[in-house]
Amino acid sequence: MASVVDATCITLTFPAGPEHIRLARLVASGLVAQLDYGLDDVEDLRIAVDELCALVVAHAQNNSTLTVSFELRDDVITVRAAAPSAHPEKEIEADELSRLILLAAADEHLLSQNQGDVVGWLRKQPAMAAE
Amino acid sequence: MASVVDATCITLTFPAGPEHIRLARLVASGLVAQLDYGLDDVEDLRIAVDELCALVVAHAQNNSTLTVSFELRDDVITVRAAAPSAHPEKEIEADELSRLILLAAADEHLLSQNQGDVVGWLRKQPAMAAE
Amino acid sequence: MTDESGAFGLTRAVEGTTATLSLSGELDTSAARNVDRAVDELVAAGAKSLVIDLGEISFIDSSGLRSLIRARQQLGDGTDAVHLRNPQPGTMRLLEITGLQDQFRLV
Amino acid sequence: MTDESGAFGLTRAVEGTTATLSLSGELDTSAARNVDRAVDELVAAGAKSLVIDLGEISFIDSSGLRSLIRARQQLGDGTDAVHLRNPQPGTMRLLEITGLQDQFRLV
Ligand SMILES: Nc1ncnc2c1ncn2[C@@H]1O[C@H](COP(=O)(O)OP(=O)(O)O)[C@@H](O)[C@H]1O
Ligand SMILES: Nc1ncnc2c1ncn2[C@@H]1O[C@H](COP(=O)(O)OP(=O)(O)O)[C@@H](O)[C@H]1O
Repeated sequence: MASVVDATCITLTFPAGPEHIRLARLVASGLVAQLDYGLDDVEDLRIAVDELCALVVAHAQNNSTLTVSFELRDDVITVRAAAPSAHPEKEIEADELSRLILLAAADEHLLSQNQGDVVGWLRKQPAMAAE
Repeated sequence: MASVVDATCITLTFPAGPEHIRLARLVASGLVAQLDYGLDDVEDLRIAVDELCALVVAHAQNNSTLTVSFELRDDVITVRAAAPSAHPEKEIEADELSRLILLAAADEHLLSQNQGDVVGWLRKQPAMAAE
Repeated sequence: MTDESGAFGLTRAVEGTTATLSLSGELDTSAARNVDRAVDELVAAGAKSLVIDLGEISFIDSSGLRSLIRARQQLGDGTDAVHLRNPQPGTMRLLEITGLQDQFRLV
Repeated sequence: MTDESGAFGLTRAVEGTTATLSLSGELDTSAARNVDRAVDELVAAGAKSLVIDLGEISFIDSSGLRSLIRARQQLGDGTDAVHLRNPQPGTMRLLEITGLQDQFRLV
């Protein structure tokens, strides 16, 4: 599994509300379960995906749909979460707690408005990839 | 949760190969984890979703994408799995083992070709809904 | 299945003006609402201090942390108003990452 | 995580012409290929009878059952060629649903 070259893309969509964010955590951990991710890396990915989805959901229109796309290339995972924005004109940023958690749990993350959607993005690589 | 009236729709897409079918099982069990599903119902749903996806994957084009849609209305779950068909003209049916398992684990199931896609569908209701 | 689903659970106990809230499973945005509601009810019923037992929490995110902060505020924001009991390594890590570990009394 | 991921595992042991294949985790289409390959290698190495230990299997589907049937065929299809050890309730249920429980010796 460590030598996969093409990206594997998995997409999950669900109503943009807090009740289903655990599905995104489940898919995230299921996705890396057979890779070189240690327990700590899996937990970091779960929390990062959770924060990303929660941020997007917080700025999403009522009754809209959240789309979470996972892309896996070798053991690097990128996650994009997007939903129609409740206020497309407003600048948005992660609050302090979410920002600190994403900084610690992901290698890179972004949050922005894009063509009417609120979009979150992150990249995560296992800490002990060479193991 | 037992009185949800509108349907909740969750969609999962992944490369149409055997390696990722466990993600569909994960989402299936995650989805009903907070409903009136007993352990046996959850296991039946997992095996039914697994067989459905495996059947569709077996008839899907190489390098195509499988789309698994879960619809939850009260505690009835319907699952539709579809992918571009490798042989759209051919009649397909589940082999005997899969058929027997789907008969036992789901309340109803269908497998067919539809506009170039191979499509599987099932409906499942918890055995002890009134519990 | 219990481990896999990580379903959130909450139980309360009251002794005089001290209430104990025992949480289990995954404390995410969805579950945090239940914590907020329970805290409000305990305060309305006269609780002056609160012990939140985190020993069975398998996951907590920023929403969960916000509920802990909110609980302290509802109880008057005193340093002794809220005690966190038995936080597990993952919870401790999140408290450290966010600089909150000094703002709560850990028991 | 081990329980949640249900990753498939396979170990072999050989004693004379009897081989034991111990399986764990989720035996689905993806994992069944590994079983088929292991059976072929054991047969090529001279195994005449096979014990398949299912005690740690947490999930099996029709692909897993097909691998069991295929193993018996590879070993000459004798009723004594393949023994299934310690099938759990879920596995037993699937053997019953499919009418296969009489086609294997359970030990
Ligand atoms: N966000 C979290 N909330 C609650 N528990 C967690 C969280 N992340 C990890 N854990 C749990 O805490 C334990 C240690 O995880 P972790 O924080 O990654 O360790 P470390 O502090 O060594 O990096 C694990 O058993 C894990 O299940
Ligand atoms: N397809 C399966 N493969 C392997 N184990 C299973 C499967 N389905 C259920 N199990 C396990 O077997 C046990 C009994 O499940 P089940 O077959 O639903 O019981 P029952 O025979 O009482 O209906 C459970 O612990 C479950 O985890």
